[in-house]
Amino acid sequence: MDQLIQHLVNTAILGGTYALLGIGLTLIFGIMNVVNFTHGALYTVGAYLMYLAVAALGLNFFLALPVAILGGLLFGAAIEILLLRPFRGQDIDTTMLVMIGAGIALQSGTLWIFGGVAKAIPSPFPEAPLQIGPVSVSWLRLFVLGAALALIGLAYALINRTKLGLAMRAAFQDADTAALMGVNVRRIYTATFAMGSALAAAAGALLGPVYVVYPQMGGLAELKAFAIVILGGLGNVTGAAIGGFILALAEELGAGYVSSGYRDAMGFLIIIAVLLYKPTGLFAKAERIG
Amino acid sequence: MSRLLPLALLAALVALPLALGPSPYLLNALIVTGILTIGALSLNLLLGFTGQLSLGHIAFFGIGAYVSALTSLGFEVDLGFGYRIVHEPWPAAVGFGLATLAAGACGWLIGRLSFRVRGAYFVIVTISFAEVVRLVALNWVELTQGPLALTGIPAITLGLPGIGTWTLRTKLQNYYLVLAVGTLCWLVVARLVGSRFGRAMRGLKENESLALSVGINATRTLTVAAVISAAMAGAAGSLYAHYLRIIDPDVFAFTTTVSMVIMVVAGGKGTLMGPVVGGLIFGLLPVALRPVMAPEAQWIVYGLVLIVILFVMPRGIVPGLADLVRRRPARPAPVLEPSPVVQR
Amino acid sequence: MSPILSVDHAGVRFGGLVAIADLHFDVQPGEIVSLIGPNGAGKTTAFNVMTGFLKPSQGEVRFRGTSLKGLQPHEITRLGLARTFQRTSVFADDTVFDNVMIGLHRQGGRMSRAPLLDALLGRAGASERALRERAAALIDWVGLSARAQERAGALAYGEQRLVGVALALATEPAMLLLDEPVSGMNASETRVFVRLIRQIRERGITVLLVEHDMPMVMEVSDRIVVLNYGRLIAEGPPAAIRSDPAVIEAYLGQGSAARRAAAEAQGCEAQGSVSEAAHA
Amino acid sequence: MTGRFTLTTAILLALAATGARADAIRIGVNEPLTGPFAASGTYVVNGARIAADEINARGGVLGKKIELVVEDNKSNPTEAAAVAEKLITSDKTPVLMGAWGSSLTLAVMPKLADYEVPMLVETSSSGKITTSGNPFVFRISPPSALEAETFAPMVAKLGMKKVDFLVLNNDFGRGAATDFGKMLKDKGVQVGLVEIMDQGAQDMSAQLAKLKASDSDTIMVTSAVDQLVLLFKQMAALGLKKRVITTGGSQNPDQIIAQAGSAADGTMHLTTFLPWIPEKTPDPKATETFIAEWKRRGYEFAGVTESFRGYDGIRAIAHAIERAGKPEPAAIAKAFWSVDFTGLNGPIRFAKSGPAGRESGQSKPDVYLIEIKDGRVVVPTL
Repeated sequence: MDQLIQHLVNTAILGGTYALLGIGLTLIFGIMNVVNFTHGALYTVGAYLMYLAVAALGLNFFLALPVAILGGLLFGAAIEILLLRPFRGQDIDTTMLVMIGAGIALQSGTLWIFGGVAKAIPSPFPEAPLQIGPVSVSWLRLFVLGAALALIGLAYALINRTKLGLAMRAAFQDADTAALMGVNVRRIYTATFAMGSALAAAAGALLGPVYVVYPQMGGLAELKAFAIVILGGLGNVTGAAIGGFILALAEELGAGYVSSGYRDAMGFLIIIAVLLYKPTGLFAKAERIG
Repeated sequence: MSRLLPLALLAALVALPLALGPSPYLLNALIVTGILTIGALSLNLLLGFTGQLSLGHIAFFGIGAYVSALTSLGFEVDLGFGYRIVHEPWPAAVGFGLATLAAGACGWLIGRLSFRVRGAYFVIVTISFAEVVRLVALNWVELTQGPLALTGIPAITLGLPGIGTWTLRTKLQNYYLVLAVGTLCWLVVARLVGSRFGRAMRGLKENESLALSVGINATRTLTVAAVISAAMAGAAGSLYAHYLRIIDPDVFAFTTTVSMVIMVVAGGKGTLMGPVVGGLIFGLLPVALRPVMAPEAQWIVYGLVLIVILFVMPRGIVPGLADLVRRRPARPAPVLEPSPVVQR
Repeated sequence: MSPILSVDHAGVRFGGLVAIADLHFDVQPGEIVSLIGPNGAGKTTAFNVMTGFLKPSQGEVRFRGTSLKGLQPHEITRLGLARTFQRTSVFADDTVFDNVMIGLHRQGGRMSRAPLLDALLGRAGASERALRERAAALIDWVGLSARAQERAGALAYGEQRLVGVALALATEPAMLLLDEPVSGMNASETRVFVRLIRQIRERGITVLLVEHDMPMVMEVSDRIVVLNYGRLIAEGPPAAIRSDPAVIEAYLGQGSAARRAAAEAQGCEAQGSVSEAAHA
Repeated sequence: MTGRFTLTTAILLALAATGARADAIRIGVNEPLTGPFAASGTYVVNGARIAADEINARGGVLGKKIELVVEDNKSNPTEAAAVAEKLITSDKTPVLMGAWGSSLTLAVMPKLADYEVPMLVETSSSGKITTSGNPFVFRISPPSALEAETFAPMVAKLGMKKVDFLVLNNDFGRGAATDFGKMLKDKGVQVGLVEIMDQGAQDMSAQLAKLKASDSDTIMVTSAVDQLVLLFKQMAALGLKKRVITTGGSQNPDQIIAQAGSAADGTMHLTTFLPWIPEKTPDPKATETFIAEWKRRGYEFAGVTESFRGYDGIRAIAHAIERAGKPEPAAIAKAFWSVDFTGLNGPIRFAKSGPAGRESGQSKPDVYLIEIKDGRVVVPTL
């Protein structure tokens, strides 16, 4: 019983970070129809920016966080303008390959600059966990969960409550019509990609201190992010958030009660099952007909 | 012209080892490139001709490698409930055949799936499939030895009754084996694309509703394409296992699928020569870069070369060069390379 | 004579929206029948139900006495019911010739039990040659011989429609459904197309078309079926439809363009000319 | 960072020097410099370079300088085999060192047999390497069975009753679980759970929650240092307080102390090198020189537990070449059997292992148990 409760608490903590990873990707996927293979690299970049800010510049932990996120934002904007804009109108495979190329270059770049040795980011939270009955949770991870939920809320508000968000949703529905209605689609795309990248960098900056920072950290994160996005339905921010928690639950229970060797398989098996049952994801909105 | 080009390339590849002289290192690079190119050829059948992007293509390759290796090494597995399977080693050539069949069977599964889920969803289903297969290979230690790797895989032996057997141990023999299998796969793709079946694939890719309305059975066509594609990838995996003589769950690495996709798209998807040209370039690029720069820089250049090619020739090298030769601007929509359909 | 196509109390709902309600009509062999109605009346939905692209929520469609219930589009085509499409009527990246070759998918291969194997072994040569000849003949028949080696997507709109018809005819149908075949065509092209429709009938193929161009519909049809808000409101020969109060009411209820279309339908007998005004 | 650029420059210089120093004796080095194992592979190469420079400063081998031809195997078995091919046939190196991970080494081995060129294996732990009948393989790192055998006498002293395992899902982790499990059962210790984690996995809380609920007194962990840091942090976060013993020799206690902080306090580690207490190593003087040079070159101290193997590997190869009397593969392969000197972690001399007639060489290094106490490495008194 205690073990089960601990698994559920772990699920909440892990799910928050998965959700954060997923929503950045789902935005770009849904609105721009770009399979963003730099998502993992941007996650890594966010973590290294956090490391630079805290360890090298000696910045305060809470001050370094927005710096890293801002860095991710600028990185994303640059990638969009330099690499995606020239390929607008090409099919999805071409832009995907461009993103793969950029991802390879970015990842090797971090390896070249920082070397392969993992870096740790010190955090201001106490080492001793919060103990409630049989369950323990680290303070840092509680903070990460809170920050992730706050960022998800912020992204949600931006999409649903602002003019920019309205334009983004319009572009998601139909880019051509949105352009006719006077939406500057080019700028929307840049904003979307920058925002998605900032969320990826935020995930990296938040998880860097929880885990360690190394050049290949984005690889597995990226695969999981894709899984979450599909689980939640393309372009569906709420769906991605829920998808993150479902994946976390499947992994926790899979590892706890089935076999830890198949922990990562759980998530993928769920995806196959879900897509066979409902080929557009669990929370997909109805697609237009015709 | 377009019919002479493949023949000229084949002649060049046949003659290449003579020109290279005794350079086993380059020959080795060519063999590995050749095996990956067969993978790219098979991927092109799905991605280029039906428009379905399988990012789990390595699953078929890996299944082929494992089936072939286990067939020729033998194994003993406890299935539970008192059932045991004991398999004595069979010749590697049989393994090659079984690998092709097993991978094809998995392709059938994925082909059925592809009728239900398309586009990005299909991409993720295939990635998931490949990951699950990798994790099974990793964790079913009794059968696959898991991460401990299958070692001592025998070389392929070709035998003809009455004439005797011939074991392919040397580089040169393996090179010609890979070249022969590759040429065969290329011919299969060319024949298919030029046939009624190939027209059905193209119809489905370009305008599915219209294709259905002229009586094309989408499920059957996509399934057959997936089966043939997977079988070829399985054959490539088998060649890989018997050439390298060791495999571990790393053969399922996602990056290998990415390499194959790069070869297909950069070379020109939906063309017959694209995967071959892309395969040669991106298979040999790392070899060329190795002596020139630091390891990390090699990868950066690899990524940048990919971006530049797509920038200059968005539809890939083969269609891009064809446009240059014809001296006319690139058209936005992809045009199929003149295939043997048109005039025989 | 038994009808070649019967729409038997078919209905389609999308969620709460009724696209077709209780549609019921027959088409006799050898007829040219038009399905008309204001925008959103459910004409294309009806086509999609007849060709298996949509499953009816009630009722059924029978073709030559066979129920089409549960059949896939390609299976319905194989029964001899072919269709064209309103917007994308060609395989844009292929040549006109290859388009028709794709259309001939089901033809000429039936003598072989393993067409795939034949293709791999290069044994399909003879049947391929036969297919080529048929493709050339079809292209010639719709009058596109000069364009055979051009990319279909690069052709003029009207010519693409002709390719669409050639594609549909390649399946050797007993009945052909044409979805707004002359929209976007100029007057002379439309005139040519009307002649083509009659020639199709002369080949023994029954024709059902959806069209907005009232003068053209009045000129070519033996019989007209009128839909509004998913319901059948009138059925009969052109002369009767022209003066049917329910039909006039339906079109007057629409915008000015539709009203003009209705007015033209009234006056076209006097003019006798074909115009292209009816695109609301 | 300087370390990286030094390495790059060195590689470029080495390449530039190719041909110009045709009289030098070349040693092929096949290591992962990119990909998941990049950090460790780079450390090993750094150690190898120190050894080569030291040997050359003393006049080289057989009167000639030695020259390392370093190639990146990209942490990928196919590449590892290709690199071996290149080193042997195109660079004509008569002897190799490599290839860090077991699957990398196993992929290289058929090439060694094909070309009859010997390789010194410096890190890989899979038992298969020395039992598959490849007479061109000479290993200085201990396979897990050997490590378990050395640890056996300490089991009773530690008072272990029931042990759970948490291991990496590769040959290294699975091999350790099997071999240590067998040894513990022989000693009458119960073996409980065997939990698996993926290479590159960052969140092990599910496995740890399960281990927390078990009734074992000790958890034996086998993984590389980065994952160990994460594990200790996550154990602390879960309030998991059991005795932890890590195995495998890739732990790097300094990095653990620096990155896991107090979470690592009380953890025990089986390691093959004691750089923190040079005076307790078999050759204190050599250890001190090596560490001094390592620091002088500006490398992170944490790297020495990985890099000493590269250092010892090259030294062993130099000994073999010296004894062979000529830089030829067959002679060197034969001479490896008579290598006998004291490395940084014990005597290096090769015992026969594997099927008769085709034995591989296996050296038996020392294994030490250390404990992290108050942020320092100590040798526990048992």
